[in-house]
Amino acid sequence: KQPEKELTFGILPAESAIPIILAKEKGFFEDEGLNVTIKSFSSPNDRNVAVQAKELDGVIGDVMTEAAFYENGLKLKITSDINEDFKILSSPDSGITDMKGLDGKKVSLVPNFILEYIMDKFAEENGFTYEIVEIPSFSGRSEALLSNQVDGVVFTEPQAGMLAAQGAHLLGSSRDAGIKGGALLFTETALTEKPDSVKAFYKAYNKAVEYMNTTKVSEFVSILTDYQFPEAIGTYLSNLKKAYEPAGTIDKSQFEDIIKWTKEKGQITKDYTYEELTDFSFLPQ
Amino acid sequence: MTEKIKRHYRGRRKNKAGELLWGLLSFLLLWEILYLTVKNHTIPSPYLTFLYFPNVGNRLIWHLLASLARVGTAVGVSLLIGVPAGIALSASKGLRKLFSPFVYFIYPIPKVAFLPVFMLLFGLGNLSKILLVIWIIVFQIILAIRDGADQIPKIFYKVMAGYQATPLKNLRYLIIPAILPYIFSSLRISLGISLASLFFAENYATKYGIGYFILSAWTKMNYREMFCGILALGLLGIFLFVLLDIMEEVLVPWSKEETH
Amino acid sequence: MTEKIKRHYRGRRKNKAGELLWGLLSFLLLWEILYLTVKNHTIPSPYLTFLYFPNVGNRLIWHLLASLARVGTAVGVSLLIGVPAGIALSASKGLRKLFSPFVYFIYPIPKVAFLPVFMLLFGLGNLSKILLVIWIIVFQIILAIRDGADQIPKIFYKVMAGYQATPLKNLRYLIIPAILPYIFSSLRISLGISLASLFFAENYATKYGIGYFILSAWTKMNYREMFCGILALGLLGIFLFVLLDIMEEVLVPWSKEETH
Amino acid sequence: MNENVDQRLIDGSGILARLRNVSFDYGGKPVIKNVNLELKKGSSYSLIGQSGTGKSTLLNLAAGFLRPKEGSIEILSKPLKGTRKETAIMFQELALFPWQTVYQAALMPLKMSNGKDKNGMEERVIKLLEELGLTELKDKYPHQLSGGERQRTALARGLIGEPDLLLMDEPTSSLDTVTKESIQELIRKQQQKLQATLLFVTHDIEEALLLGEKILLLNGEGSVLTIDNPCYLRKQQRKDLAFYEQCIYLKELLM
Amino acid sequence: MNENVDQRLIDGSGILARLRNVSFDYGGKPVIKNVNLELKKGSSYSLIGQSGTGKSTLLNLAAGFLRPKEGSIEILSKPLKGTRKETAIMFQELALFPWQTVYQAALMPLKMSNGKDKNGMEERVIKLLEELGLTELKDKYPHQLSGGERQRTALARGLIGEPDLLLMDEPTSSLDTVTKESIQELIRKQQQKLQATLLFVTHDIEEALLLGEKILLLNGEGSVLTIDNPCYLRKQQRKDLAFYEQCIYLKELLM
Ligand SMILES: Nc1ncnc2c1ncn2[C@@H]1O[C@H](COP(=O)(O)OP(=O)(O)OP(=O)(O)O)[C@@H](O)[C@H]1O
Ligand SMILES: Nc1ncnc2c1ncn2[C@@H]1O[C@H](COP(=O)(O)OP(=O)(O)OP(=O)(O)O)[C@@H](O)[C@H]1O
Ligand SMILES: [Mg+2]
Ligand SMILES: [Mg+2]
Repeated sequence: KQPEKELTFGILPAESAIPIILAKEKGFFEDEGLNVTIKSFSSPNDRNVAVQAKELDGVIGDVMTEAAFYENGLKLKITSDINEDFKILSSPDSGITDMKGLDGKKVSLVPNFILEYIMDKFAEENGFTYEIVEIPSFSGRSEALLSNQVDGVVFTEPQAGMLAAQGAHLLGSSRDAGIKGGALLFTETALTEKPDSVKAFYKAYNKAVEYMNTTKVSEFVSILTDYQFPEAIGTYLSNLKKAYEPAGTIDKSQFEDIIKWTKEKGQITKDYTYEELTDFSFLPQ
Repeated sequence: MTEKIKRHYRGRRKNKAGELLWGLLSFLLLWEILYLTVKNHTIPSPYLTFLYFPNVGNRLIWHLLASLARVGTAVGVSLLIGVPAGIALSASKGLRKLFSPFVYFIYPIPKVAFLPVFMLLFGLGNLSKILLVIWIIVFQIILAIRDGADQIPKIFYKVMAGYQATPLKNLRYLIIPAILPYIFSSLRISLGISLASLFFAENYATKYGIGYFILSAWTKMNYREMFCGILALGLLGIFLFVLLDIMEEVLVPWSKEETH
Repeated sequence: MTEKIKRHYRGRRKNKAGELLWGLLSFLLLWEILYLTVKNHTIPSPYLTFLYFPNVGNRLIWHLLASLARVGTAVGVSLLIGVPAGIALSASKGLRKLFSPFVYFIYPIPKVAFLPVFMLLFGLGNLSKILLVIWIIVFQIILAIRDGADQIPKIFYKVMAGYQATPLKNLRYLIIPAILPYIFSSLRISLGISLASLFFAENYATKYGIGYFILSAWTKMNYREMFCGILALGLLGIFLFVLLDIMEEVLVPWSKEETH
Repeated sequence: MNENVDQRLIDGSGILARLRNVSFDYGGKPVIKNVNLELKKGSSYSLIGQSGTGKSTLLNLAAGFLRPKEGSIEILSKPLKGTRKETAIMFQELALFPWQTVYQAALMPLKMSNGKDKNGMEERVIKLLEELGLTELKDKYPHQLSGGERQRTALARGLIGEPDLLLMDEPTSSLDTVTKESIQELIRKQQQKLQATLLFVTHDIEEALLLGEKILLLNGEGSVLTIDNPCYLRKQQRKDLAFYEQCIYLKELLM
Repeated sequence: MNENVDQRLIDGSGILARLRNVSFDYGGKPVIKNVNLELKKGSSYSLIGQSGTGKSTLLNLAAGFLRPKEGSIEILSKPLKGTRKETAIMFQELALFPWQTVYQAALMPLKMSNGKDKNGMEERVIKLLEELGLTELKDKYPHQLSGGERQRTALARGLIGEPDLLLMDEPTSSLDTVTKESIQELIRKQQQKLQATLLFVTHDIEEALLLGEKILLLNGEGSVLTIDNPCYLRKQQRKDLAFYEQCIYLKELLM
């Protein structure tokens, strides 16, 4: 088949991008006659800017980012969930070994987005409050944790695993707690002008998930390290207890909870509805 | 200063106020043009941005002051290090051979890469932020002062050598006055860089500072707020620059007015 | 160039090679000291880092070349803009009044804040990256050249006015030679800044460039790889700086050797 | 502005420069006050006066670098606005460019007026440097020269062109008696060859008498006194007793 | 180094500076060649010679700015290493700092030697500026001065201290005859008051005869000829015919 369908997709070097990278590198996109250009960003900011610059058809993001986009007149829609896991960790010398220990402590995260939401959920559940220390840079946050300058962090994999390996204590996991906020977003333009491409994208995405679940990690880990992933990603994936999930939907209740939270944070001014911001019709049935 | 000179400078200062205004206006003009051509919400309309100002005005002052304190300290300390170091590098061939290559080596390395080290050694507070800014601008100052001191005519050194001037007097009567224009030039440049580098320094563990303000507006994609911050930073910048210009005119009276 | 001068420069060049080496060595020394005092994994041992080099050596070359091409273009274009603009600002009071405030206003604004504009107007490719670097360094060059041209003795202008020299001849015979030392000085500074600003520019939508390399090693928390990148960047920097020094010695023969 | 040949024919007055009621000050007390002066074509004038009276200022006015605060200056019957190509000036400060060797400095004025053949230019420069005793020094930079050598380099820059007005500010002050005499000879030869008007400042009364058809004495009040010079061009015995008497007379005038 | 008084007592030779077989070059052909010279305490020497022969170089050697390539220089019987506080030098290039007003420039040498009373210093400067005719100009910067005013400022800087050796490179070259005479008088007075040795370069034969007890003639080969000066300090008629004869004799020597 000759690839004629085109998509440009923006990723961050996080766990959730793995199926997309594999779909590209293993030729699953090509099999669907789809040519995907992957643009890799080191910070969410740069990714957002590229979206605003109309350089991308779709990106990895989360519900609050989507809402903020919408608030600012950028028409994108949530088309599926993603696979990701956020870990709450405490610093090696803090002596904190369970979630409640973070009561009144300094937790480093990026405010207003998924990280703070997840931490808020845990805090709410365990009935405590905490102090935010804002450190947007990945490495800044991890070094601050390892040198005990903050008591806790919220981190994605595989970095979280690396921190744990260096003495940080694991206090909780969003996946285990069933908190989901991450999402794939496509621009409305892309959805209306090339719906076939988006559909093909998800077919390939699911193939990649299946490939991951059936293949030894060592066979594809080198592809990932080429995409800015640390070596530790191999260990993390090998030790994963749950299988990777194919693209799915986001619960309405979960969605509405996030929107409510985002509005409370002053990020958005309207209660966007589930129907306004999501469109799961591109997922393979 | 005689009365005449004072009057002269008062006249200049009025000019300077005009300059400030014009700097703002020309920026607004460019902005409006950009706004009209780009037509994208990453560039908000100047008019609407002004209407947004009251929402942030009060907070902005505090952010500006926090940044000013950090930048002021950093620039001050950098001058205290950079000026003597630059002079020493220019004066002594031995020191030049010894340290110039080191400065050359370290200068182009992105200083942000040292962020973890700074956090580690100096914590998350103001100390590490200020040190980061110093680290970013000090090499530039050293090089500029060294290059400036290199321009002092050798015969001036001979004059001082003739008096067997102590190093201190050499500084006071020859080197400092001779490099004053270069100090100002490098102050302008490093002030710019240090204001810009607030973007890194106020990126972590703080809730005050104009860098933080702009960045957080940016991550929130609130472009009107972001541009309020940029405008305020620009105003702070031009204010400091005009202050430098005035200081230069007062402290270097022999330079610009050369009509002969 | 006569034989004698050529011999002279050949001697210098040998010296320069020594400087390069010494720059590296002194950096390694500082690094080792830091390593031993900090004792933290963010600062890997120099020795182990060297052992790591073979793992990345080949790739590094390409990253360096990609960055060099970007920086080279950016610096070249910035000079082409900045030198004439700086000269014009110094020469014409009108232009100075018109544009200096604008430059003062825009200079301290963190140029990264313009990233959206650049991406918007010029896409995610090399064009926007190079333009970003230009935008970061060009104002610094303008200011440095303006301040340098301000130092030209007024009587030199009178000499040229006496010949009714065309603007072009004024440039060729007076202004360019007079500001050459300043051009070199500002080249050094802007080279440093532009290498450092690769950190922003190679932050998105690229897989080549030393900025990308260091950043990605950093996000991977692979500090050894990161320091390999830093070392390579430092080497590139010192190599370019020494090149500049040699060029300055050849092109400004009347300056440094002043023994009188 | 290559019309001077025509101009000279048209303008029958024989006057190259005319200063009418010219006054000037640097923002303080007047330096030049109400000066009226006519400089004839092809004549030479020595300008003398105490240090700080305004001689250099007057030269700068005539060159067009300074504008009179009052009065007007005409050159070839046209009001002087700015500088002219046909005026050559040698500054008291010399103003040699640090980046030009002796040869490059002397060549520069020729390069400024386009469209001349390259070989002819180089030959002329080499000949002039020879006459100024600078041949061996032609590749040296100013900081490698002695004071007198620097002055001669500036002289070369002033004499190389084809001016109709030569303004020289103390052209021989740093030269020893012997060199001075040969340079004076050179200046006179050049001036006569070009039929240029020469206005030069000097503190050397002898030089004033040797080179100036007329002596212009600028006094402390800023006015100019014109004195005829009976000694000018007395061939046989350049410096006889009458000459020294004239010297002493001028010195007394200066006081 | 405040031992000069003792030194003068101890060292009975009466010699301040002694050059032994001194040679110097700037990397090319020799400029100073095998010069032997003794400068007596309190005496004055005029150094003459054609432009570019090495007069300034010799002064720089005596000041300790340049080291002889061969031979040695002794001051007060001690080998000269680097500069000395007790030597004052006035450069041919003047080397005025652009950031110093006339007053500040003249005050600087006094500020260099610590521990003096402030008032006394200021008074001395003001008096000297008066004598140099610079009183009205005391707050001007060099670029606001005329050539002669700049030269006088440099002179002030050279004369204000209390040197035992005064080196002056063409101190009056930019001054008119009248000003020159009063400055010469001033230099002589100052020198005699301090009992300092004066070595000065001049192109003005009259000045050489007026101020120099001995005339040192530096020839093109780099050697020095010492000539006695019969005209020195002939009080009544400073410039009689004998004086002019001597002038003409010296000029012939120079050629
Ligand atoms: N740029 C200036 N600003 C202020 N005053 C000046 C300036 N230039 C010259 N003057 C003053 O104007 C007067 C005349 O200066 P000018 O240079 O014309 O004198 P001059 O006759 O050439 O003296 P000299 O023989 O010493 O060179 C001097 O008193 C000087 O101090
Ligand atoms: N820094 C230098 N490098 C090379 N040559 C030099 C340097 N300084 C002086 N010279 C040369 O040395 C010779 C003597 O110079 P010096 O300045 O001593 O002459 P001078 O006798 O003072 O002449 P003048 O009367 O013209 O001032 C000159 O030919 C000059 O070109
Ligand atoms: Mg003058
Ligand atoms: Mg000399």
